[in-house]
Amino acid sequence: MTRFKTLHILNKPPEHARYRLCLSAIGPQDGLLLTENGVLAITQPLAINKERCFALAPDLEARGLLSHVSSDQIASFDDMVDLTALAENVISW
Amino acid sequence: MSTLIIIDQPPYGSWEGREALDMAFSLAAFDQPVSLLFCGAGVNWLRKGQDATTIQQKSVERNLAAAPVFGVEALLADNKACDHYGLTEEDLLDPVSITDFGPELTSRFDHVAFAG
Amino acid sequence: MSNSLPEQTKTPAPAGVFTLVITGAPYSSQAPQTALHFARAALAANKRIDRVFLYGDGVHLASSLSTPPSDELNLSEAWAGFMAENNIPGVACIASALRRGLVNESEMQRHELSAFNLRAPFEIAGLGEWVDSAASESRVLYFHRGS
Amino acid sequence: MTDTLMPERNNEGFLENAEHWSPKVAEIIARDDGIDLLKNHWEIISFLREFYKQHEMSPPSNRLFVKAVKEAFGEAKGNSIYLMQLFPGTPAKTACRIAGLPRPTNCL
Repeated sequence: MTRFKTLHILNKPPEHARYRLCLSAIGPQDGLLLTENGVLAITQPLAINKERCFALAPDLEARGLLSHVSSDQIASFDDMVDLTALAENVISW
Repeated sequence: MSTLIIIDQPPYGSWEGREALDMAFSLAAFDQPVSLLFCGAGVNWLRKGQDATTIQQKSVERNLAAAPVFGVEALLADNKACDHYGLTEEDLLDPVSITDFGPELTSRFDHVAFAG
Repeated sequence: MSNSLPEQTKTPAPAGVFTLVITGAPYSSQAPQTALHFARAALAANKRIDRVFLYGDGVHLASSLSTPPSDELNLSEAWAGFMAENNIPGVACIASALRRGLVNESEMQRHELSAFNLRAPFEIAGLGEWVDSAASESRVLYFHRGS
Repeated sequence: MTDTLMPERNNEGFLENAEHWSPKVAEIIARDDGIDLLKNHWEIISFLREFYKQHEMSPPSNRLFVKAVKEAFGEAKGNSIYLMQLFPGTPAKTACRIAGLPRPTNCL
């Protein structure tokens, strides 16, 4: 499981001011986990490497977006527990 | 353990910033190092000359002035947001320092949190 | 999920204890649901949850009076049940709660109010409980509203 | 001075309306706690009232009350033992009550 310096958990849609704030705080060793309406960002080009960006499966599924994402970017709640436990720090935006 | 509390909501329109201030004050009460960062529309907390009497609220300017007394270590304002809202150093409350928001700043803290 | 990053020099032990802070209200945000799914997964992974802290609008989750239609999930009930089953303390911040009309029996008496509405096992306490978690080894995770 | 002069107070003895405060009212409230107000008490009461005026809030906890007093008067007075002797019980709460300030939120 990936071990990030800071894991950013983002639950805001791309129009939200805090969405932009979050993206501007992501460092080179950080990871991004999209949850809730944050998963809508998956439909848009993201300025973060795909290897460091995940989206929560139930939220993708609810919004009809599961097929838009490659399988190694899809995170379950179990993955979310691992990601948050392993990261040095976590910021919830 | 050092904490950064971020206020990105403007004052008066919601209680979120006040509740963020309470978080900072509680950490300070227990001698935990804490700083406050204002960014986005939150920088409007920092403008001098507020008077909230007619909207029947307490002045966040006056509330915030208690932060150094209680031991909040630093009041920081994001450079870009200040520019965006036309705030220069002279417009800001005295103990505020302007800084650049980004991973270098947030990674200086063990714990970064919003109130809502 | 099989991604990996270049190895880092500092590799702290993974967090084993979580504190969940919920600031998004039920039915106006997804926060309490996301937090509950996370909490179940955390226990299943042998992690411990030392406490759930409700802050700001999140205190509405502790209402004993919320009554959604019978075909919708009752979030307060689901959370209360989960905490009781797993012996997880739940605390609503007193300042947030009193402002928003959530009181227990002793606050009802203290403020001479006509009723109380705090759902067991939630309790009312100060931000000191949150400071306590933040200053401990516990990993504090926040669940905010999404809009 | 009789009790009829006493403005309305809540069940914990705090004034319902802060504008009804006067030094005489403070003396009556203090007497309920068995306190005779002396110079040292008045120093803290004036400080608290000034703090409230300046910040539109009382220190939101006992610890922060002690910190604020320490900032203003130094270690000798800014410690919980000194303040406890002047204002028994929870010093911040007792002092706010006598100073005619709102009941603290118990936030911490």
